[in-house]
Amino acid sequence: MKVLETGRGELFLRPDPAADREWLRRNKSWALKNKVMDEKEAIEKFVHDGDYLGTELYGTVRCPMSLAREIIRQGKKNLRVAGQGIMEIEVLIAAGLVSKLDLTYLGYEVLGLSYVLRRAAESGQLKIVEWSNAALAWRLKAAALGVPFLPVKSMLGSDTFNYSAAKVVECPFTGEKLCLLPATMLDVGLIHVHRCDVYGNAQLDGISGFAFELARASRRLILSTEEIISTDEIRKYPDRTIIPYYLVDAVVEAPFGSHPGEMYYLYWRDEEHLRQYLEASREPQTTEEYLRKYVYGVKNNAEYLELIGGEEKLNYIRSLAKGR
Amino acid sequence: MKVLETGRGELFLRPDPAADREWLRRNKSWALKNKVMDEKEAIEKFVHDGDYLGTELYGTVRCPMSLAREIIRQGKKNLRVAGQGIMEIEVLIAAGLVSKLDLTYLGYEVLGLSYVLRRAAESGQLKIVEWSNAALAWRLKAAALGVPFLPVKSMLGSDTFNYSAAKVVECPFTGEKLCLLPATMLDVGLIHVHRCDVYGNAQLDGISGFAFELARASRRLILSTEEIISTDEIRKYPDRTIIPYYLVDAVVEAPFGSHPGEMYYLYWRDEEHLRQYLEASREPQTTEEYLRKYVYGVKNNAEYLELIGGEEKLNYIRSLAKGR
Amino acid sequence: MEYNPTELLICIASRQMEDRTSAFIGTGIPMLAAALAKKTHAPELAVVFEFGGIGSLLELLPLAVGGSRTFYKALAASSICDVMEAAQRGLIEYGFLGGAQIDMYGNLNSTVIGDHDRPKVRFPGSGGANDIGSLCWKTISIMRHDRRRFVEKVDFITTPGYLNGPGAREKAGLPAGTGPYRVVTDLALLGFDETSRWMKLLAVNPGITVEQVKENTGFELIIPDKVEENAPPSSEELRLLREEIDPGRLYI
Amino acid sequence: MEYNPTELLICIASRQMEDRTSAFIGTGIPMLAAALAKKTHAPELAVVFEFGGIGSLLELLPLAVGGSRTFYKALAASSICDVMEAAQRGLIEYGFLGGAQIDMYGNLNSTVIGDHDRPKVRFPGSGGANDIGSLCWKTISIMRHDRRRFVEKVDFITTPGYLNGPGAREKAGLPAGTGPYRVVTDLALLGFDETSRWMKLLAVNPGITVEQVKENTGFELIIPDKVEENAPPSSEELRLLREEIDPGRLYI
Repeated sequence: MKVLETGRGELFLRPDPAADREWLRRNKSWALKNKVMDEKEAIEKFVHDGDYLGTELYGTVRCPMSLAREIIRQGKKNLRVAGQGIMEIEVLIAAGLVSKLDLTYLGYEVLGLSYVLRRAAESGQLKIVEWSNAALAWRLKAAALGVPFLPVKSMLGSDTFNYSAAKVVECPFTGEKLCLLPATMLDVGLIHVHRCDVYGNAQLDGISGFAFELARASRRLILSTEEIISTDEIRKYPDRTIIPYYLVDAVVEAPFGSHPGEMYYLYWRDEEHLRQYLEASREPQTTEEYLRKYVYGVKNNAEYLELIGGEEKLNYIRSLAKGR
Repeated sequence: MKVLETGRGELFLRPDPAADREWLRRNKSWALKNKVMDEKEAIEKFVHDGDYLGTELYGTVRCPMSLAREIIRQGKKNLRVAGQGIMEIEVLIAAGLVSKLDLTYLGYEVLGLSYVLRRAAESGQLKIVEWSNAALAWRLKAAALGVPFLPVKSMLGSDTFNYSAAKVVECPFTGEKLCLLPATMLDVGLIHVHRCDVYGNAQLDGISGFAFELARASRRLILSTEEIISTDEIRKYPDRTIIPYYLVDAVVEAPFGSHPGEMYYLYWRDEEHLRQYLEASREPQTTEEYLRKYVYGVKNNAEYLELIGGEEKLNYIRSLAKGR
Repeated sequence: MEYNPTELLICIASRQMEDRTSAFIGTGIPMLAAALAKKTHAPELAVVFEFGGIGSLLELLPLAVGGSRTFYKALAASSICDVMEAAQRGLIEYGFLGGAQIDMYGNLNSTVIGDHDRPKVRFPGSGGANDIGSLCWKTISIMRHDRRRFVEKVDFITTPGYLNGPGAREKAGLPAGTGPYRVVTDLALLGFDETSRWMKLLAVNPGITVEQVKENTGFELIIPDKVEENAPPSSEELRLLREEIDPGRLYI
Repeated sequence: MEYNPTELLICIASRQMEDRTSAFIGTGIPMLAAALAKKTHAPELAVVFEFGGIGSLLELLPLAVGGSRTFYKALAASSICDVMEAAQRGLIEYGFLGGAQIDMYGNLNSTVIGDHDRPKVRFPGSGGANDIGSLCWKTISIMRHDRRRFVEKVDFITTPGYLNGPGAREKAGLPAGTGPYRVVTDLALLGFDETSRWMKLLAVNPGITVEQVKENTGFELIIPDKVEENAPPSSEELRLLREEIDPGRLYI
């Protein structure tokens, strides 16, 4: 099973399950501690300059936007990022906070390309290593398993592999070629959930994306949540707990925290605001103006929600959400 | 990443994801086909002499007993078995149908050892390869991933490894020693679920054990279910579908199908019957008598339920179940 | 009946899928094509979205591959790993792809034009495309047909086609029997020669000549003696698209 | 207050666990010990069962590690992979083990006596024991103390202790810093010397002499100058066990 090929991409974070074990033992707690705090406190405490950061989910869906805005307000610099979220990652890049990106996809699907990514990549300002969507999810899964890599059959033969930090080996059981994906244990993960208790026991509705894996592949984990529920409710439906409390460091109550993205069953994405943002993102100056108004210009999520249209807008996007 | 050690245990089923891909493409269907049939038809169609078979869950919990009894009635021979179920595996061994066993644990926890296993192993009649619980679950997970192995940090340094078919390699990312567990794609998997629709979209309550993995690591999959529900109900809660229909070959309606084991939230285990069985299992002759009465002596699950005490017994074990 | 180029692409793409199979669906044309197939010749086509939506009826048009409509009334709302692992096990028949460039072996570029580290143009990146192109049995690309896009050599192989020819996928370790199946463009329907793995013209779109296809392709295509002409969208196809599938005209 | 040997084992085992940590719990004595710890010095001890039950209050005594009581009013009802992977990531502090044989390095046998393929006695096999002994930080074994069980060399290392001495676990690839922590028996409480990894007597049970422990051990134990005596079960411990934890006397 010797290594046949290695992608030329930089491995931003060398897999090291042994170090992770020691770190998690020292820093994670099984204590039932109330972890509720606001965005400001959570980001101050748990996000640091230079951190390797990851978010969930994808596109404009269930994105931890209120946390991303607070990171920008606090100007956390030099971030390395796992680029499988989309909108919340893009605004961090737009604010000039990201130096290195493990990228899968950054764009708006049918709404088009990301101007922010184009500028950052074409200027050479952003160092990018390539992966596929599944590869990044599997890298988190490897970390969640507590092992240094996972073998897969994707990425092989492509430039996506050549510009990644994966390896090709020969399988000792079958002789076939396998792509080995290095595990990614994030310094900090951000996930927006439907509900959780004060300890961080969290439930999600609908597809779970890669929340399960990312929660288990984060040294520090910040949850933002539409709603805080009682622990009795958690204990009644323990089979609904996707993220258990001992993985969680902070619980931030953030209703409409995914705005302008959508939140399954609760509210639909705010097309009007999203298009306004995308239009602004065409040029550096208008991007800056957008950030000045909607990010730097507000103190917290409540002020932001007021600014984007308050109750009227929130009721409107709520009314567009489909039930089950 | 060269192979440093290989366990001396026989690899009953060589991992071969490429062959599995071809087989699954030819034999699995995405058609929405009504798959409801009784135990007799399901076992006739999908279990064959010599098959490598696996079951879920563990102990006397959510065990597909009605399917196991039908396998005995049909005398499927020479089975190779992944031994992480317990009671349903034990009765197959008791009936002399198992020739090879990938074993993790066979016993009754606080109720004591398995007499059946002792006789089969001590006589040399049963060939046993050793694994840990997690190892067997991870072997199924590797098959569910569609890859030939998973690297783990368990099994290392032990005789459990030495008598397994795992390998030790040096990690190409970290240099550490890793145990590689070969994937197990079963010929046939048996799972007892709380409810599913006629196509096999299945929901489970409580812990999911390794149902997720085993369902995805089975070429053929037979579900027995406490209840058949409408597809509308499935479509209303798609996030509750743990086993989607395209994995499933047969749906067998088997109320109290786990008896004498328990079924979360529905009925408690039948201590009286279980002790009667364990007492019988002490000697070959009494074991044979038990099988004659409770397995060969009944035509189907309905007759079995009548024999073990009918409505009165069923109401009793139902009354002992705890709600949420 | 009049139709626009998008409607034509959707109809031709939709006809490529067999019933009772599965297809990995992206937003946009593939999703409309799948919805149309389900309403015509393939009612039991199972649509799969990469972040976990499986078996939706497509009553509502998804705007994003992770969006709520990908699992509205679906049979399962699972996770990206579950779905990608199903593809890795060989369970997903079709995958839809797009890109900025395609070459004669069906390799696709959706990453960069120019040098990777200082690109002339930066595109979104692989997303699920590399996985779909690696793991699904048959991939169908949907492309605008011109010489900037149909090139001799792609600047970057985001998603593997037949790489540099017959046997190359298998040699690279990709699952045997997988690879590009069809390319659907505004000019033509293309396939790949079984032996040489070169792109081959199968049919031209209504009103398009073989010459036009050749002129707009930056490499030599295999042109068989007999080239079919794709049927235009039927009135029933157009009715379904306009009245049932996309009445809000989000895409068409 | 009178007590039986099981009650004593439970009390001594329970005292080994710190608050605000996690413990992998099997059925029987470990589970009662955890329940007792939660009601005395470790109310926030998180109990974890290997098939997915996490954070149960232990209001009802489980009969099986996969049974419904392992997740009754629990904080999560997950899966074996999730729980074992948490252990592999280093999140589980304590693990409880048992076995037919133990040696001076804490290696455990719960597989066979005699030859593996034609054993004199066949035991159940590893179950989760090998995983727990490999992946948890500190393992606590609970054993009957006699020379048949405390042997020079186990017939089969089902679950790795310190293997053949200092550094051997790490050399085999097992996670650093893990290994046997305590052995709780009907005669004594034992630990392991930091340097030599040999089993060491820490305390004798009430009324037991050091000589008795030595006589019943099939290898040489490290006997420190000062051997403590374990406190007998307190009346409060006994009350909790008998009235609150196991009022139906399923185990005690």
